[in-house]
Amino acid sequence: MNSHVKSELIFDKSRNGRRAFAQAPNAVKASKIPSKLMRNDKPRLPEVSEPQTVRHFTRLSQLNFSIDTQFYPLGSCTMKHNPRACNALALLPEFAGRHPLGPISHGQGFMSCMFELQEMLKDVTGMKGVSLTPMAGAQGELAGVAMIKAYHEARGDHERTEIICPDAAHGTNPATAMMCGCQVVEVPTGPEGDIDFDALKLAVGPKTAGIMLTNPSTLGVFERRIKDVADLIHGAGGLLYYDGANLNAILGKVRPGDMDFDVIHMNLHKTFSTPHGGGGPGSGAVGVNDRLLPFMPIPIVGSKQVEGKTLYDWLSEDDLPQSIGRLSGFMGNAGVLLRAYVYMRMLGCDGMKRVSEFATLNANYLSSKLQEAGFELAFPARRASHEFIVTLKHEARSLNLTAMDFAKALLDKNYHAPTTYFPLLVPECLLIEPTETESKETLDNFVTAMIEIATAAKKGVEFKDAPYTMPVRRLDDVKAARQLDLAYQPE
Amino acid sequence: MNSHVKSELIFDKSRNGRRAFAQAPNAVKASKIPSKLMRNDKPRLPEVSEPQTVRHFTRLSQLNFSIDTQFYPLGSCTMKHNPRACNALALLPEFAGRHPLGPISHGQGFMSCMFELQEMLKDVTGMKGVSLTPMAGAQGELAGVAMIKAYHEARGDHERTEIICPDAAHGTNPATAMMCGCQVVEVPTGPEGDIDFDALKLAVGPKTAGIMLTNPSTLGVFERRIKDVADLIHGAGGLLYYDGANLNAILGKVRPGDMDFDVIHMNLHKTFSTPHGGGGPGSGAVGVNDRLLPFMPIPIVGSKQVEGKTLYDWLSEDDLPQSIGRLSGFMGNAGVLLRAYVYMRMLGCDGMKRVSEFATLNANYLSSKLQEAGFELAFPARRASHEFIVTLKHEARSLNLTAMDFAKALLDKNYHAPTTYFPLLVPECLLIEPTETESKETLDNFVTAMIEIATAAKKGVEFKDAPYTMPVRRLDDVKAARQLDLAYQPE
Amino acid sequence: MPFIPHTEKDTREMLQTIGVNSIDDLFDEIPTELKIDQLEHVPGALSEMEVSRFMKQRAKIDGSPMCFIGAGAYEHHIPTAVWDIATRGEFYSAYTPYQAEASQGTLQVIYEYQTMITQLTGLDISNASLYDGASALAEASLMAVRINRHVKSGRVLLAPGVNPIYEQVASAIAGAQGLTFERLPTDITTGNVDFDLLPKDSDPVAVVLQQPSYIGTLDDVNRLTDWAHANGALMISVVNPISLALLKAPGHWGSEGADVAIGEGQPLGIPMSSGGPYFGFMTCKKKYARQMPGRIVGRTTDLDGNLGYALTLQAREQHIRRSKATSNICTNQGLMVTAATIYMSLLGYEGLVNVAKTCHHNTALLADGLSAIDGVERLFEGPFFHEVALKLDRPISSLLEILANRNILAGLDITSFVGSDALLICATETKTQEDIEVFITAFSEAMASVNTNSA
Amino acid sequence: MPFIPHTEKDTREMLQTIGVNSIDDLFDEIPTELKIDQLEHVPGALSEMEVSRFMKQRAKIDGSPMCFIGAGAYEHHIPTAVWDIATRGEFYSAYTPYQAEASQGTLQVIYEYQTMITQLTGLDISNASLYDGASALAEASLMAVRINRHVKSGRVLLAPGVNPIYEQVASAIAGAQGLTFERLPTDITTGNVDFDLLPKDSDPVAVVLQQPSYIGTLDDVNRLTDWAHANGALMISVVNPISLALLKAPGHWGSEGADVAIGEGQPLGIPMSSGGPYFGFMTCKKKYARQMPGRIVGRTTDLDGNLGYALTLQAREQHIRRSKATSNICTNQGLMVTAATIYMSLLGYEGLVNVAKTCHHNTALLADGLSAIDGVERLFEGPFFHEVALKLDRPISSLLEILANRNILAGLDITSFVGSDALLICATETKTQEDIEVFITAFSEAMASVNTNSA
Ligand SMILES: Cc1ncc(COP(=O)(O)O)c(C=O)c1O
Ligand SMILES: Cc1ncc(COP(=O)(O)O)c(C=O)c1O
Repeated sequence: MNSHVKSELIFDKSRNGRRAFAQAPNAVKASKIPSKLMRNDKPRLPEVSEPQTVRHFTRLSQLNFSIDTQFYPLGSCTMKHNPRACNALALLPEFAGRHPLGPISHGQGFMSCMFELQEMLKDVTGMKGVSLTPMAGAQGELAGVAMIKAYHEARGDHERTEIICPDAAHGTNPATAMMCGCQVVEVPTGPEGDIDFDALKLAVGPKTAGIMLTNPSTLGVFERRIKDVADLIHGAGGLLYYDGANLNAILGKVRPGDMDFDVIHMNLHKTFSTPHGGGGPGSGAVGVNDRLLPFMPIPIVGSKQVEGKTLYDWLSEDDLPQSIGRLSGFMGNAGVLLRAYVYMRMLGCDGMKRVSEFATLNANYLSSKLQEAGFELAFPARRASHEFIVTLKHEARSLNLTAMDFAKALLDKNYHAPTTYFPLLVPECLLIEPTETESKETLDNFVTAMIEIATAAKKGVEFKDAPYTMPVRRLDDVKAARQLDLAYQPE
Repeated sequence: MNSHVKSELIFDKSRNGRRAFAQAPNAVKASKIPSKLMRNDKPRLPEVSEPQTVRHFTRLSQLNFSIDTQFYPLGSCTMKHNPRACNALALLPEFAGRHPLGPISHGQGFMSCMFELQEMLKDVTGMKGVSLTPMAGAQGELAGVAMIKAYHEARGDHERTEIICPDAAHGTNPATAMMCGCQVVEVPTGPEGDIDFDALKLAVGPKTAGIMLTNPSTLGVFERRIKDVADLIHGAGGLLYYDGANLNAILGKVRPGDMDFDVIHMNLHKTFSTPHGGGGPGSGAVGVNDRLLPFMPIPIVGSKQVEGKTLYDWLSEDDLPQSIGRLSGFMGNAGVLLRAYVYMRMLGCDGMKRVSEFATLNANYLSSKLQEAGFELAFPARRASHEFIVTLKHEARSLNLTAMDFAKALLDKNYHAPTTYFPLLVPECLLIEPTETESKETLDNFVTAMIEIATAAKKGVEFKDAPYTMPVRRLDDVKAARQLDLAYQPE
Repeated sequence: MPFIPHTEKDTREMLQTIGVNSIDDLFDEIPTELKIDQLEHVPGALSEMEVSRFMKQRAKIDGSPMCFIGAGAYEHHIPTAVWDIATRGEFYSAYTPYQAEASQGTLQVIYEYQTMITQLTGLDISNASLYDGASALAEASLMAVRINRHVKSGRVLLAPGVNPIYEQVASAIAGAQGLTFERLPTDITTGNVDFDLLPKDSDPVAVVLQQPSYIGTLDDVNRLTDWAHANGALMISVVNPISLALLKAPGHWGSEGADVAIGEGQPLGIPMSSGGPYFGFMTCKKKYARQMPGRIVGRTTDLDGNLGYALTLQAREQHIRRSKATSNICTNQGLMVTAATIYMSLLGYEGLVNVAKTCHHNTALLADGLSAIDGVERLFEGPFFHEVALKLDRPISSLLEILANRNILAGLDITSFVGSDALLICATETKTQEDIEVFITAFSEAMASVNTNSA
Repeated sequence: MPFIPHTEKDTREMLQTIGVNSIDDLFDEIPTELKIDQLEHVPGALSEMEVSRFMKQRAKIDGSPMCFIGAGAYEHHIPTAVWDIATRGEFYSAYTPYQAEASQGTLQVIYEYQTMITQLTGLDISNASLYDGASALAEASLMAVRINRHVKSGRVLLAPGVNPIYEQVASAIAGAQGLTFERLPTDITTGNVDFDLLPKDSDPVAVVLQQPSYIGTLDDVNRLTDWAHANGALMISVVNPISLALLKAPGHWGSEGADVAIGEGQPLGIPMSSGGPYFGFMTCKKKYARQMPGRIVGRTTDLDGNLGYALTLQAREQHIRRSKATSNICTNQGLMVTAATIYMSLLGYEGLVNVAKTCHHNTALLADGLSAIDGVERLFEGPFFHEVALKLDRPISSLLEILANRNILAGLDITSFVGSDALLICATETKTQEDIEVFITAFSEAMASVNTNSA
């Protein structure tokens, strides 16, 4: 793109009576709907031609950074290569055209994939049951906590309404607990990034429904006392929830089930490389151990033998009367599930392991190089998992170079910024996740860019006004929130 | 793209042993081919991963101007919107996967499209026969001139080896004549853009094999005495060739056959909107009148009735023993033909007419506006066809602003430049073809840009160093030709 | 290593830099007893060629039947350009636009989407999407609770035509916060709300009306909206976006307009693909902006004073507000919204009207044709949009099976919802007159081959 | 007006600016008697939805048979990324890169392509493509005439294994300039050149050898190359790019190497699609650069001294040199080259080797299996790459028809070329062991059901 070219809105291209004529049928006779139910205003949709539309959105796309064009080390987000085949195969006409309520006689192909995906995810997580229906990580969390609650309720344990979350937890964890009608009990992190075990002991009690953890944590380190944590929580009658956003770190190496977690959601759009699409769709499939099997959200694909053949069908309320119910209109983000399925089949069992191995290798290499270059790691004594944290608290103080400035300066170097200001407990932090699909050269070049920025800052260069080379300069977020302009008003 | 980011070569990303493992089968046992026939060097293909490849070529694509992103008024090239459906439908798996030598039992779908395409093209050109096999305009020309020669030869008229071309002709015309073993006789253009009829009379004689014309000519004006030209040539025993590159100007309005042309090639990649693809593929289908029917290049799709059903088959040497023969390995650019077929079906008969109407409207509007703005038209007294010429001879003299400078300055305004320095007879010319798929606003904005450049030049701004905002600055063509660097040498 | 670029040399050098001997050493903080050696139920890797062939075989099993099912997911023509552009790497492989300056493409698309969807629904503001229509009802109900804070009943009243699955989903999601979903009384001749039997003093948090309804009917949106407001409830509309080309926009329902409109965005250029990914849309009156769940994009200016786009009102969201957020939603359905925005641009208002009218016309043709068959009649009186419920005197499952064997998906069996043998059919603009005739013929043959219920 | 953006108001205003009353007035310089009113054989417009459905029906007629035909077009796995990227608008809808600064994407791709194809063929320089393999032989022959200007015979000698279609095309195109194409003698046991019978004093302009040959054989490339050079001829290689992962590169044939190599680029990631668009590649020794036909991209520097790419050596081309150009070619097969470049990058050398070996392996399996059937034997002795000619004692057309009815395209009937009932088969890496077994079984059943020729 040419960053100096102003981006018009599609509405600016609109003219009365213009349209992409090939894309709609010709008008048919007027409808038989009573006029009082009809609309009598004209919604201002853009009236544009097909060439204009293609050009407009093609050019808009060019304004984005993306995995297909830039290194995008956004921590916790697992921005790895999205193989194109996964998309093409999920969109095979029979799959793309399949009505979700079509009979199972016309769905055995799709359903067999879903069944096998369930089986593979069980294996990968060490769980006993998997439901694919949650539509993103957060909805998977909701399913998980709802199951935990249902479990306690089913045992008559009505007082268990507290969910423990480490202070490093992703925002969706406490938000989910709230949505499930629970109270959040926050526990602090110890100096080396593990959970503060003493504080945890104090937090646990008869009201404990469960704990939400991710391991390795959002701090990029493995929770070493995980077994102790599990024993503590289980001992107190609570259950353990695994936030699977970080599964990329341990895929094929360690399984949440083996760590004694009771329930897990997976972000298939992270670990299993379905595209992030500029903000979704995701998929937050959940896995559970025996305890929670009866509570899984429906639908689930079941299989039975009929006349010597495997027949796949939908498990519903009748099969799982204790289910927490349905979370989506049909079957979750089915097409995302297909993409994940294809990806897993392309990786195979050995490929799974390599994911976590090389993701970890890249993170440790990058953290070593950055440390060597003078950047401060938040947990220098620890092994990085698939991600790690750099803190710029010194730079912020001595050079007035905040994490935000650094992030914007990186954009000008053609790198997407790492995650900034998360986890909240580390000051001026950059959470860096290179993923396994990036090459050593890319990491080396990124280190060079980091060093260049730091060096320039030391020489007095200010980055308050960065970025300079993007389609827009630094945006006024405060104004955005104060003077709300959320929809274009066509004059 | 960020124009300041250096473009590496794919070879720079290459590392020994790296590759996109999902894309090839695993190694099998060694071959049984004798070692003296085997290669023993290792060709230096890039050794890169899939993510690197996707990123590399995606980013390269962003360095291009294209119809999908910019106004691209390249005269004579008909850069119009390429509907996406044409591509998708030509690539339906059955079509994309069809082997060209597959039996006609497995080709009736494809062949029926080709047959109907032949029929539609006959109608559109006013011709009696169409062969789809030529793979671009220039090959269509070759087919045409070869047929003209074959016609004369078949009549024992062995001395007719001269092909008349106007000086405004596209370079492919004389080059084609040469390839067909003919001599080129060039005739000049009159002051108003028509052919110099007196000069033409002198050029015509017993050695005249034919004349190659396009009408409207490459000067953007309609050859008004076309009937006289036809009578003159035919009277002298020659035939008329129509270079169909400009068919967009007259589609559905006037037909070359009705103008008494004997043979025509069409650039389906212009008039029928198959994509130019950064330099092809094209398709140069040829149409002929009765005289030349026996000489058409093969294969052609024929149809016959078998048991009450239409059966399509290939016409070959046996059916057309006087054919000039085969011009491609199989059936020309079959997939391009499919795209053109889909486009024609989407336009329909009325849509065809609208193409030339709005292409002409746009060209005349743009030329009026530019003239109003002080630009000099090469043929101000004439109606523009679908394209027209601005000459910058004054600007070149008084402002040292050449057509080349102007073209580069336009790039900085985010417009692709018009065709420059063609036709050769108009000094410092810009041949401007807006096409029918561009909106009035785009044309208005383009006029503004043109005016801005001219105004700046008048104020003393130099454009010798333009462009400034492209991925590279103005390139050294002389060095390119002198110090040949045509392939990367991986040390 | 299909997607991993490391050469052996790279790996060696990197390990050296880190100062370990092997990749396994990098996992040394993990208790050994937890580590596994091998996944046992994940098969070996397939190459892209192998997996392509395999998936094509799987797809073939499902086939491409002619589909007359609607019920929340609709087959529409999707212009090729929509997904050609939406799957461009820059859209497809970008994250949520956290770095606004490097994500103006996605952000502007969402801003345009928000504009279009507010225009369609006649409301002021829109979020950037929710997961789907069903979960959007849960979010809208929770939003109603936040807005209508003085109402403590937790009671959400659903019109008879609200999709039963939406009710289930809303209960599953919002139930934990004490919301209950109750149905308003039905007029059995029209399938719509029985206004004579509306509850008094029910103190509802919100009233929900789906138009067109799950069972294909069109209700008196004005009257129910006014009733809701008169009873202190928020009015939530559930609408089909294509239908809004013809039907009254929620913003104009009743004298004040609905407060929140939600729906399933799938009809706007998203393939049916077995149920997802789709997207839920949500619009509302401006005054409720701060109670909205989900991402919202706003237009603002940059340091040079130029316009630009950024995520805004983030203080509502989980990553800032954590347990006090308006919702836990984080990742939404961004790519689907991109596709829908391109779809709406290519169709425009007039195009959408033509699509909507053709759907209506085709469904009318189909309903008329089927009703002429002995034993088939319309279940409800009154107008419809592009779905109609039919009452049949034969067992529906047998009919459906016979027709499925002929590669026709004849509609959805809604017997359990309406309580008598009933079939919900739909014919969108994708059906030709000939398709409809083929279906009617096949249907009447199927009817003839099955015994009546009484027999 | 499917692709035209003009509103009525636009049109009105534009006509006014021009100063005419109607669009028709713009055609006033065209003699009225020439104008037509209506195209009679072009049907009415179809919407995208209608044409999509229609084309899908047409495609279905052709089906997706299992294909064992090669003979110049080969079924290979094409990575999804290849066409996903090649059809990005910026590649797909750009013109030939006349404005270099605004076309660096296309230009760099071509430079990379030129590099790869020179690496594969072992020659110095490459052009940016020709139309296809067949027409490339015509261009190579004409090029030989220009280079070998002192040879006046116009005689081009073709090895027995040169594709007969290539010969036809070369004759059709280059015949007008006095070139004649003659076959070298054949050794009937190997199908290769009979070196004992090579002509003396034939004064050839060029000698052409195709390796692997049309009939699947591998010839002694070194010996023929040396013979060509000894006889004052230019050596032209016709090669399959996939085979070059294994086979000796033309640049290394004989003691001096071939002078020009051409071939069909289709195997490098281009779908078979009924025969095109494919692309012809051409490489040669550096000293012949100025005789090369077609576009060539060179690397140079810009005003700032940075590297950049531009079309070069344009003085050879028609738009500059007109009737003295090296060829009339203008538009070439750019997009195909873009795809091939991505394909070669994704495969890399090792990947190509694995593809080539698997093709060879599969074809060997197939040939062995078929040869075991009574009445089937290999036509020629000697090594092959991924095609084999079989001699059959039954009428081939009947066999092919029987197998086609079983949705197997069993190979190409080359009876007319070799003069006895012969079938050319090919099994690429796309065939599994099971496919091959299915084919062998079907073939033997077909053999059993047809009478022998003698009967
Ligand atoms: C640690 C963690 N947990 C949960 C989530 C939420 O997942 P989703 O965005 O799919 O709802 C994320 C994603 O950003 C995450 O990083
Ligand atoms: C007038 C004219 N004739 C012939 C041609 C040659 O067509 P092609 O490039 O398809 O060979 C062109 C294309 O540039 C042209 O503009």
